[in-house]
Amino acid sequence: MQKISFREALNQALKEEMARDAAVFLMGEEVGEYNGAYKVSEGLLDQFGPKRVIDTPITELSFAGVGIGAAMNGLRPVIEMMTFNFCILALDQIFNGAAKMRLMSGGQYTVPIVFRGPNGAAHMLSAQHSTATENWFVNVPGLKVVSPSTPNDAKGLLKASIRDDDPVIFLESELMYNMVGEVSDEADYVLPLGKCHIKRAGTDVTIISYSKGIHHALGAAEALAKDGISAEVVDLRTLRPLDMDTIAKSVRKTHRVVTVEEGTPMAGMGAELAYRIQHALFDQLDAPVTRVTSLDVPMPYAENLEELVQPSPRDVVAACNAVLYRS
Amino acid sequence: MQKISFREALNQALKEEMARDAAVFLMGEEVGEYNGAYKVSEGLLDQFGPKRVIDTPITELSFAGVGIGAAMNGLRPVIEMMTFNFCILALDQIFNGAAKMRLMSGGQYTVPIVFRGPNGAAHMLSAQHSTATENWFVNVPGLKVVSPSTPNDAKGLLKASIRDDDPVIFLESELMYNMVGEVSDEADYVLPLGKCHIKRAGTDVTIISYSKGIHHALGAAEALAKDGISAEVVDLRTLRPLDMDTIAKSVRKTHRVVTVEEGTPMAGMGAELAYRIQHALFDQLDAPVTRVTSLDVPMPYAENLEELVQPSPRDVVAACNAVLYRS
Amino acid sequence: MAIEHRCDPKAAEAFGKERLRTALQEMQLIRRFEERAAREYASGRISGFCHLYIGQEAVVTGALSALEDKDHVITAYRDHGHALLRGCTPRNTMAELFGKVTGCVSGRGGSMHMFAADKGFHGGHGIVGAHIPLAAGLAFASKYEEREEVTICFFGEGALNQGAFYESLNLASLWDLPVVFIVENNRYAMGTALERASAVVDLYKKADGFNMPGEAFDGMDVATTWQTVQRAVDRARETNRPTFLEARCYRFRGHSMSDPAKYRTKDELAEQKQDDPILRAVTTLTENKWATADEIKAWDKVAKDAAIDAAEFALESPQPRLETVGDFVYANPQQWTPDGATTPHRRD
Amino acid sequence: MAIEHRCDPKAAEAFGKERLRTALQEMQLIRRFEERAAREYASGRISGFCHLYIGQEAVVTGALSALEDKDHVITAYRDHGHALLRGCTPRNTMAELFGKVTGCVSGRGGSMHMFAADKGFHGGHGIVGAHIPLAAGLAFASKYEEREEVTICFFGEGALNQGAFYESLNLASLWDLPVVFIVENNRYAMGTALERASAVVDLYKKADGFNMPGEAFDGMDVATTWQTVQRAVDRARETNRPTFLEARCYRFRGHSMSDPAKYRTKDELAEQKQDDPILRAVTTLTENKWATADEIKAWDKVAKDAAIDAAEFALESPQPRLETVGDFVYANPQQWTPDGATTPHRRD
Ligand SMILES: Cc1ncc(C[n+]2csc(CCOP(=O)(O)OP(=O)(O)O)c2C)c(N)n1
Ligand SMILES: Cc1ncc(C[n+]2csc(CCOP(=O)(O)OP(=O)(O)O)c2C)c(N)n1
Ligand SMILES: [Mg+2]
Ligand SMILES: [Mg+2]
Repeated sequence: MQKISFREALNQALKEEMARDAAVFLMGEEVGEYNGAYKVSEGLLDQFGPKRVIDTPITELSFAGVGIGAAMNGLRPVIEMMTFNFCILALDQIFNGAAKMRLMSGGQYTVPIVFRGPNGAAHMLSAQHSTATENWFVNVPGLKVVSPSTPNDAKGLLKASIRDDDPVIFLESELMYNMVGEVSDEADYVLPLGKCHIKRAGTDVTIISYSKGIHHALGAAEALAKDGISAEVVDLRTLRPLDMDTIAKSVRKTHRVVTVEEGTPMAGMGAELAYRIQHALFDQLDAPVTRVTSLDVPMPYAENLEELVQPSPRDVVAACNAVLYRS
Repeated sequence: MQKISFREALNQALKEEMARDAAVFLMGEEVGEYNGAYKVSEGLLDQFGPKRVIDTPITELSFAGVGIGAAMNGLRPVIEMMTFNFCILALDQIFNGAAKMRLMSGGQYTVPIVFRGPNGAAHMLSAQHSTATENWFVNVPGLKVVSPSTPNDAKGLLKASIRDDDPVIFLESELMYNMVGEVSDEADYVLPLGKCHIKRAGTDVTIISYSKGIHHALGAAEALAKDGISAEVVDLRTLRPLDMDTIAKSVRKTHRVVTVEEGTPMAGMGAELAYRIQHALFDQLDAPVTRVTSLDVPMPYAENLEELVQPSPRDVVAACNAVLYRS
Repeated sequence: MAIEHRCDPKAAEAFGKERLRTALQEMQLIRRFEERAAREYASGRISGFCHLYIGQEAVVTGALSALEDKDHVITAYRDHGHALLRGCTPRNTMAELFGKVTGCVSGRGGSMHMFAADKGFHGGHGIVGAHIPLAAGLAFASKYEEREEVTICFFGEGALNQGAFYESLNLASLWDLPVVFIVENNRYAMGTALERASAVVDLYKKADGFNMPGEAFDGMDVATTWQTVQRAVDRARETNRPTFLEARCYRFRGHSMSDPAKYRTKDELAEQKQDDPILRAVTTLTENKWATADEIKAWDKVAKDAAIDAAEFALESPQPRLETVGDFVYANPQQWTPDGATTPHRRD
Repeated sequence: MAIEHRCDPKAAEAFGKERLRTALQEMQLIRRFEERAAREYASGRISGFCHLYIGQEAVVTGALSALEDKDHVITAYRDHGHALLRGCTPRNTMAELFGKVTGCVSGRGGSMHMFAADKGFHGGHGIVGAHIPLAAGLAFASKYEEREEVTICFFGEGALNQGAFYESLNLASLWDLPVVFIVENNRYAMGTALERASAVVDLYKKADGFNMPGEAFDGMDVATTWQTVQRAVDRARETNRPTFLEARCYRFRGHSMSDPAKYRTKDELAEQKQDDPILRAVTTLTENKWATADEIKAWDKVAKDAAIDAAEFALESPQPRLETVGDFVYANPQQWTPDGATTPHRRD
């Protein structure tokens, strides 16, 4: 196993897929000569040249559309959003274009395109640069939504996303780019979309999360273990479609669920998980599904408020204690 | 009580608020000389002149922004989205501008602006013109989201929305504009935001909905009554913030909940209601909260598929039977 | 009153007898097809939004004459003409309007979303301006794969108020994309006259701001349209340089079937109808003795018959089967489940 | 090497002694304030994105000299200079950078979101191009209420690739809005040189496409800036007609504190630094005997002291109290509850 950073894992995935398939190209702001605002695309311009690593002007709506049009005409674009905050300008292209093209055309197109980049808060970037955007996308049929929590998953899932024939929203995290982890050495390491991963087995409570939240969950599980509580941590990996089978199996074992997400609460992933779990497994639940989310505010700049707003392992522990009726 | 259409009720609300406050103006595509794509603004140009009833080019992002800038500088704009499908182009202005301006500026602004227009499907308008958009907005702190189900509520809630000092998303329905109903004759009829309304009292099951869905709910309640089942119908009226007190009171009585919404299911209003109810009232529930939504597909054109995709009273009856464990 | 308008003689000469004969037949087909569609709409067999192209036929007919089979075409929701000339048949276009499974997009799109991807016709799009970036993307892929294809992107003058238009012109010019942008300036966007929506009315001048050739032309003249577009297509094919063209035209019907079009005078409409693109082609063909009156009549009959046949076909065709509702959501239909919804999944 | 650059003599003459003296002091304040901010950033007391304005001071200084108190200003995230000259103080600006409750927006916005609404300074916005429509809206309200106020909207040349820019120019021109759009063309958008992002490099020419006057000027010269902007402001005030101005300028630092700026050569930077707007004002003041070297030095000291004082103030100020986290979400703070979230609502 190689030990590499999240950033390098993504970089490897891009390199391997671009080497494998000439139809794959990378487009976005500063992806080329600057080697990426967060250096995910480091070295790609050198290796693949300006035809396949394309610096764009600041014009998210139209370069997203260029990607979709190119995907309709035979290519497999990877579109980097410098951060997903800016993707809001391109939502029409993604919702009304990428997600609906196949249906509207009676199946004449596949739209194999990946939109990727960092999602959610970093550090003190304030309201307009800290949005966790997954809830914009999960409501939209026609899209798939992926959000890895480790370098290994980042590599395997990004490769799978690029090969997938549907539009995929691939959400990374600026704060995690430097995170180092073991990554498979397999020559062609691809993880399936649409499958959860049990990060840690447990029997007393199921903590469901993805991306950054997994690390809060694991931190909480560690703390709870010291207290004799055995938490199972389920990593969604793919938010849409949801792998309810794996989730149900875990809930049948623990009968208690805490969800962890970085977004604001209303009608988010935690709500969806709660709906599905209480609906499918009503008699299995010994406590209400309880979500840990950001507070319901635009992100403030001040460091203490920013920290307060976001979920922490401590919040997850508290929520687990709540569903375990421990005080 | 006057008997007027939903369209006329909205028109009265606009007229009365514009007459009351010179800072209120209406802006949007075809609102003036054409009297509104759906005639909601009929007669307003004649009455108030082109200074206050402003036809815009097809430029949703920027006229939304003009409205927000005007609200920051002392006015109270009402921005008509010809349909809310097109509002997707303006989401950056609404999410990053209107919703965050107050917080980002440390409270220096209020942003009293209403975005209003028809939401959701009409008849055979296919994928790009049939989106129920409420789930885009409810996740966003800083916004309020209102969606009336009757002419009376439309009038009282639109007047309240225009007077509210925060940005309000006001969702109407093309299919309901012709619906006639009794509307208060009060000289200044204003309904409070943030309060549910019990449309029909009942004891066996609570059906929660809003807008068009209320009529499916009432239809279902009628049908269930014939079967001896007493359904309570709760009209949210305001989707954000949610009036959980009224909802909780109803659930404590019936112990069973069905939600009805026009949007696609994932991470939508039904999910949020389910989360909140199971979390706050876990021991009160005798059955899982069950949602009725559109099917998880972009809207197809064909009449039979379009009908299939959308919720119907029959679906609501089925869901009620399910939570009542009747087959 | 005698018909005064004809095709520009030089353009007609260059276009030539055969192409002009074909062009007239194409325009007749579009006209008769849409007249039929209007009747079917009135009788309730077609629903939703339905935007007729009547009056503007010369634009698509002339422009597409400049293309090769391998090229690409994309447009907005006023797309029946574009569909009929680029890979859809009268039958499957009409069936689509009827929402039938035999429609060109299997009843999924309706009037606004016709497609014939394998013939290079990429829709049929409903959000004003939103398909312009897609056009740049189609051209991007053609260039990337060195296929020497050209993309023509049509849109209404209302779309020039959307940012998507400007962003796309910049990218097309900056990156040398082989695309021809054609604004069909029919002077109205729904009820809004051009001058009430745009700070400039000579729209072609906007090309300057993107270092791109821009030109306006008489879009009621099929020969002139062809000639102007051909130059732009050749430029794109030879040099990958994009062009922005303004087709000055007029729609004879309301914005959509539900628009009474009160925003313009009867006189304006009557005057414009003198300039019918079909009459102009007929005049030139007749004057040049390139076609006889009988031939022209016979073609018109063919067009009418095709429209009648299409409507019969559409009427008899079945709706999509309910159980196919999830078929085109994902590439692999197995990946679609209604599981999020607990709406009972009704079936046939 | 002797300093070769000075203000344009005619512009300086028109600007006059008093205003140029004030302008230099303003530029010194911005410069010294930001140098201090850079040091505080390096020491970890400031975090997040922090975009310095160093090198561009003449643009905001000259432009704002053309305004009256009742007028309005709005800009992007590179906003320290704009804040300092339009209602924020060194203290509350620095405190904002430190994320303190004494900041100009109570610690909620940071570097990118400075505001002084009561002084007509409307931010401080982070999404490239997105505040341009807001500027049109500010101007719309001024005109609606017949207040004869003018709005100046600043943005970087990167914003010209966003649709929002074009849409706003159209509306401003179509509706006669009293707004002056100033692109601060510092030749780079992050690491992207203008010519790699834009199909035209003479940006002011884009005004033509909207029937609006457009003009480029030397944005390193505070007097020329004032003179050019004053003309536009007068036009807006007198006729409500908007103007699009291109300020040609340069930033001496990286895009933000974390940018090593490898995309430009050292030579280019060194050459540009010869053209420092502060040096140019100093030269003109000295040559015209409008200020003595001692005076200039003393002003500089005042600026430095203000920056030091601001940093001390910021350091000593408290953070916002945790229980105020929901204060500015809704107009009525009572309407905010953390109820959606079950995240325990931690308090001080
Ligand atoms: C973004 C968006 N806004 C509004 C509409 C509603 N709408 C449909 S067509 C139309 C007018 C478009 O006019 P134009 O571009 O001139 O095309 P034409 O109809 O004349 O062919 C409008 C406003 C839409 N479909 N998309
Ligand atoms: C919509 C959007 N896309 C991308 C970014 C990231 N970003 C921040 S500043 C910037 C460069 C802007 O350059 P320019 O407009 O020239 O202004 P300057 O920084 O030179 O003052 C970019 C790409 C953003 N903030 N918003
Ligand atoms: Mg038009
Ligand atoms: Mg710049």
